[in-house]
Amino acid sequence: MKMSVLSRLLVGALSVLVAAGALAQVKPAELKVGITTFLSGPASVFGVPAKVAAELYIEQINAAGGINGVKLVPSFIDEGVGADKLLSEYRRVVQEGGTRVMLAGISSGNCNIIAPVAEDLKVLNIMWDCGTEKVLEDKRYRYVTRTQANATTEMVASVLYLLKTRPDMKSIAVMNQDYAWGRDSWELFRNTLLALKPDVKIVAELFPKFGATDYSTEISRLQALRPEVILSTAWGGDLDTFVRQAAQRGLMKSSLFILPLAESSLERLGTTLPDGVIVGARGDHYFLHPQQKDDPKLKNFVQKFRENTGSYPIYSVYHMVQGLDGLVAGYQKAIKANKGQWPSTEQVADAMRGLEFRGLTNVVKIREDGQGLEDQLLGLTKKTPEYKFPILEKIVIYPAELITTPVGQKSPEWVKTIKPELLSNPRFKQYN
Amino acid sequence: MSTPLLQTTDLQLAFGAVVVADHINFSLARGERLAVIGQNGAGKTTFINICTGLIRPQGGSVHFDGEDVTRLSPRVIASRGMVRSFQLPQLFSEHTVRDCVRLAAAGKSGRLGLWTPLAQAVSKDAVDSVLEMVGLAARGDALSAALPEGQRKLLDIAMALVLEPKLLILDEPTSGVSTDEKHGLMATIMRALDAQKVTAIFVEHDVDIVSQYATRVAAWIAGRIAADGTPEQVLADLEVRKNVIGE
Amino acid sequence: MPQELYALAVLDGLSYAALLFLVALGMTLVFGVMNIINMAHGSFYALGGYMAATLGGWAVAQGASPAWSLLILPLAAVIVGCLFGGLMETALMRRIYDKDPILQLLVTFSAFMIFEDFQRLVWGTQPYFVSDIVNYLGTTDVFGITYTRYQLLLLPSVALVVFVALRSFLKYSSVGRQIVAVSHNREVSTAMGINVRRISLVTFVVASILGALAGALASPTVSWVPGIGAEMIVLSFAVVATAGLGQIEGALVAAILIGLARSFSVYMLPELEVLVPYLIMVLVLLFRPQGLFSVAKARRV
Amino acid sequence: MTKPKIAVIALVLLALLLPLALPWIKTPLILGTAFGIAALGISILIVSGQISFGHALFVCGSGYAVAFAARQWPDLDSVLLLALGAGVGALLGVVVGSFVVRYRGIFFGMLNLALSMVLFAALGKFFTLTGGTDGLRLERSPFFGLTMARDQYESVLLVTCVVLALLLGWLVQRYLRSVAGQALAALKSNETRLEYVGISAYQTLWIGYIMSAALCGLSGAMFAIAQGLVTPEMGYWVRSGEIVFVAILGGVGHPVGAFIGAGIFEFVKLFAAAYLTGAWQMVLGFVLIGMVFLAPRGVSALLEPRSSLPIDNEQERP
Repeated sequence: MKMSVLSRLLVGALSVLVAAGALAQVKPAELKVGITTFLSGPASVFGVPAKVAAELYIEQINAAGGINGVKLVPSFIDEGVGADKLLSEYRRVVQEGGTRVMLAGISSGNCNIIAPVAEDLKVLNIMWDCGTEKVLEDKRYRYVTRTQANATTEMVASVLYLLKTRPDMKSIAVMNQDYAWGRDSWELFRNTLLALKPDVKIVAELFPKFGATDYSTEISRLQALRPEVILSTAWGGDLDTFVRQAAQRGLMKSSLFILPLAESSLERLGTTLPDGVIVGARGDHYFLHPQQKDDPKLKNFVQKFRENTGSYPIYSVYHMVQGLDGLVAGYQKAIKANKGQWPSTEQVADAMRGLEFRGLTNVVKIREDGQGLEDQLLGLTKKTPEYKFPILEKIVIYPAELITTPVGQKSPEWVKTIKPELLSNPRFKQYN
Repeated sequence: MSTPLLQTTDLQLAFGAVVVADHINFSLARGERLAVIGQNGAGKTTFINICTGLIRPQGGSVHFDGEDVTRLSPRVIASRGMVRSFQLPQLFSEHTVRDCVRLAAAGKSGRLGLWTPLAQAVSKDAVDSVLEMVGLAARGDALSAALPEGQRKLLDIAMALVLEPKLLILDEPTSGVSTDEKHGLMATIMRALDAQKVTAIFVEHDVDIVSQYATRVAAWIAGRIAADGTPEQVLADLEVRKNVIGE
Repeated sequence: MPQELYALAVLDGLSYAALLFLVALGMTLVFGVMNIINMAHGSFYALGGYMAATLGGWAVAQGASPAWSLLILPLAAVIVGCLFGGLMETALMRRIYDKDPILQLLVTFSAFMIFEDFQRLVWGTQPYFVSDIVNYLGTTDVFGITYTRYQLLLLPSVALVVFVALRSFLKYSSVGRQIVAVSHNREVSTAMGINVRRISLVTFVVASILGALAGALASPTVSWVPGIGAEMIVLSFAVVATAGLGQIEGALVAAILIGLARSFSVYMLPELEVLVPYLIMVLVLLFRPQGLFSVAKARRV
Repeated sequence: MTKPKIAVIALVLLALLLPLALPWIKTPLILGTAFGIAALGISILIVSGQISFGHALFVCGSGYAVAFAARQWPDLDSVLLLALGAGVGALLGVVVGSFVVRYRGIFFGMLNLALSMVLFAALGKFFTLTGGTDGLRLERSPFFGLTMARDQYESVLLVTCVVLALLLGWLVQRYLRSVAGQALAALKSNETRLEYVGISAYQTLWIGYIMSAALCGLSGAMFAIAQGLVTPEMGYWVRSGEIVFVAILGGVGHPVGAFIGAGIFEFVKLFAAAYLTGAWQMVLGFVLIGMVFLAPRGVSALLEPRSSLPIDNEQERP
């Protein structure tokens, strides 16, 4: 009995797959796009705005005729339900809906988990926001690409900006969230920093648990240690809480803070953040982007987004738009290569490699390993009368190709080989 | 019959100021039917609890069948053959009458089989004969919680009998039973005891019952044995008449 | 670790313990009187914080001075306690007092699940944070370390005041005495003509208010995010269990114990910080299952 | 044929045939079955009147053991991994049980909860060993000696889980009817008397505890190999609560109850995830409250009212 059932199951399942495979060639009525994003949990501070952005921008794309007349139809999956529940949801959307394209996701942990599954399901998966460099360095994928930078690019840029602001810094303490991003980003940051400035003393490495709500003890300890610089790659509620408690207790007066993800908290934190804090944007996204701020595409979208949500776009919003632009560009490239015929998933996946496209800010290039090259933007907070929250001054934009691990190398090792000459590279322009 | 079946030496126990066991020296020979009389709080049940290992005495010792059982748990003592029934029937309220007895029977072997169903794990005859003795054979499939008090008492006793004890201690077997039922109940119990030739101690208030069924009577007053002897002697004893029977 | 750091660890530990104590107090009260561990108690903590943030935000929008927060925070707690606590008691709890403990736990667990989503539906998923009161009260330096007066002074003193108030309420007020009576024996109290229904309601509402108060007090220093209650419930479990169920003084000591242990571990072995409360709970339950300050027996046999 | 038997057959057919129509549902079905097996374990304890809000400890512990093993020896057969899971669960049960079964009621529940939270916190903390809160991934291992594609693998795993569920359900039923099992039920109604008839309450409960731990361990292994992932979340107290939830929902009267409960649980979750996002907990909450008041003995009790025992009953104490 068991075997017969088994074989029946296989037949059924296979037939479904075959059918799906056949469909891919014909130009479909619509292109289903599955999007994983945090709709619940702490990370929904990125996820919810990104969802709004996706809806707005897909509307805009469809209004312009979609991809060769094929309209995009998004379906959203909540990343907040926990990795295991997320996986079965992901499978459901792909297998049930015959969805051919997925945008996943925000959490590095989730990307690490989803990438092999996507390869397994033979579905094009665009990692639109997660930062972990490991996923594409540890394994070569055909169906998985990333339309933005990875942790290495972001951390190297952060170190460079820090050393530009404080060339002779002596000591640093770190306070990151206790999970993959917090640990890995610190490893990259530390290796880079020590490569460029071996004499820096690391006085404390604190990893309070993800979603911790009370940092007063950590703050007391940091005040007692008096590090010259305090790094935190935390984000969302955790970052807000830490920054607020730190500001309330004057820690931000005694130490220079470098917060590579704080662009996403600027507006929420309002005036809590003092002047002169180093803030990163996980990319070159900023509504006052020194090169692009007058570009209509950026201007219009920022305005549209503000009309809808009442707040300025944050990096997850830019990343979502960038992911969708990358998707569209990939399909158009594949269609051209396919002599105007609708491409198969495989053709699109291959077309994504070597693709050059532009989101709302600078052009992004996708390498043959699927990794996107995205410039990095950092600056110092400055309160101004025009805005209710600090804006960035002394902005520097770092070209991605100079600060990204070459194809085939592993980041934690590569960053150790960075030479101090990089600091004085003429292509790192500062804008005021 | 050299060694006494049950022997307590200088048992002492006090809850704060209240002395419940006042240097009790007591021994019981095989085959006796001892009735324990005494007012509530005189220490009768405490004496039972000490003997069966539920309470540890502050001083003195309990020997059963020649062995010291003072520090042993109720479970071990029961397996040695000193078994009790309870004033308030202690049943497995979610089990049927027959299953209650079966569980007790299974307890006798002491082994916790994981495979054989309870029904097959114990001897059917043993269970049936005990149910027969106490006259519950007809109610075998009833839920124990559903029985009337009299029958609950009987079941409680049946669960003790099926362990084939050497000594059975019955704590007020007739309490909570209407007067006209009492004699029938005792008759049933005694028949069962005779059938198994069990030595027995029973706590009892009813003088008629005591004089009718006991071969020996011990009267408890304030934690000590005030009188001990044949029913005639003890029930004639003045102190007993005054403090226990209350005349 | 240098001498003054001990002092610092103590200060950090106390302000944390203060909140822990308030939550645990409510839970232990409910258990003392109704013999039920309320799994949804953490939800009152969460709701209290949200309510406080909402009211606070509104007040700030009205241009009210931050000082008003001193009124708004307890107000939020009372609203939450009466509204949700009252609702839960009348709709659920009073129907399960005679039920099997397993079912009681299950019902409160269901209530917890419902509250979890309720928060998300009402307050969304974005962090809430209204901290004007903290800045308003300013800071104090201890050994060159800056502390906010809010955490250094306000939180612990509120906790103490509440403790003393509750103690004397139970001792001297007639309702308080009735609560104590019911906690000793439901049946007898009923026989004595105490309206047990009413007392249960009062107790539960008071307990809910305490939980909510802790949330309200925490909200100015913490970004309020969904799921914040699930964490708190286990921590207050740890406190209540360590102290011994129904032990009010015990809860105070246990909260301080756990608060200090936690802050010291941040200085000495940061890796153990999250583990500490549970380790303490396990050790205590293992060697003194009835808790440090309770005389009850662990099992009935 | 009794109603529960019909229910069993219905469930089995549902689990095996549904995927033919909806291939994506295999994973939910596997997870549901795994959940049911964990609930089956919990229901053993509920029979003894005890409730554990920490049994996710065994699910999680075994899950990680399986993950470690699979990462160490990538070609270790999934069958062995499942066995390993059950074994580790049982082993943990022996150790933890040896002291936990001394406690009753709320103490039993809380001690379990505390221990599970220790494991949960530790797994999240020791990043280098456990991968922290992101957990550990494990590659798909061979099954019955064959390396399979995902789809085939899922099918085989599903069938295996269903067969195991049937087998275990039968074994548990057999156990509960045995002396040890009946003693377990007696322990609930009158522990004193149990001791007085010469049966050790400690042993009785310990045996039950080890069984429940082993079942939870097996389900942990199923979760792990079905998802290719283990996270500390598996050991969070809310998960323990969900297992109890499923057990009570389905009812402990008949083993099929655990799986009915799991079925309802997974269905509501899928349904809610698809149609009223972010409110599935709320739905489940109301479902359970409804159950407690309308059918406190669970769904399976509705199938055969006489056989199963009421959960709430007056207890007798000396």
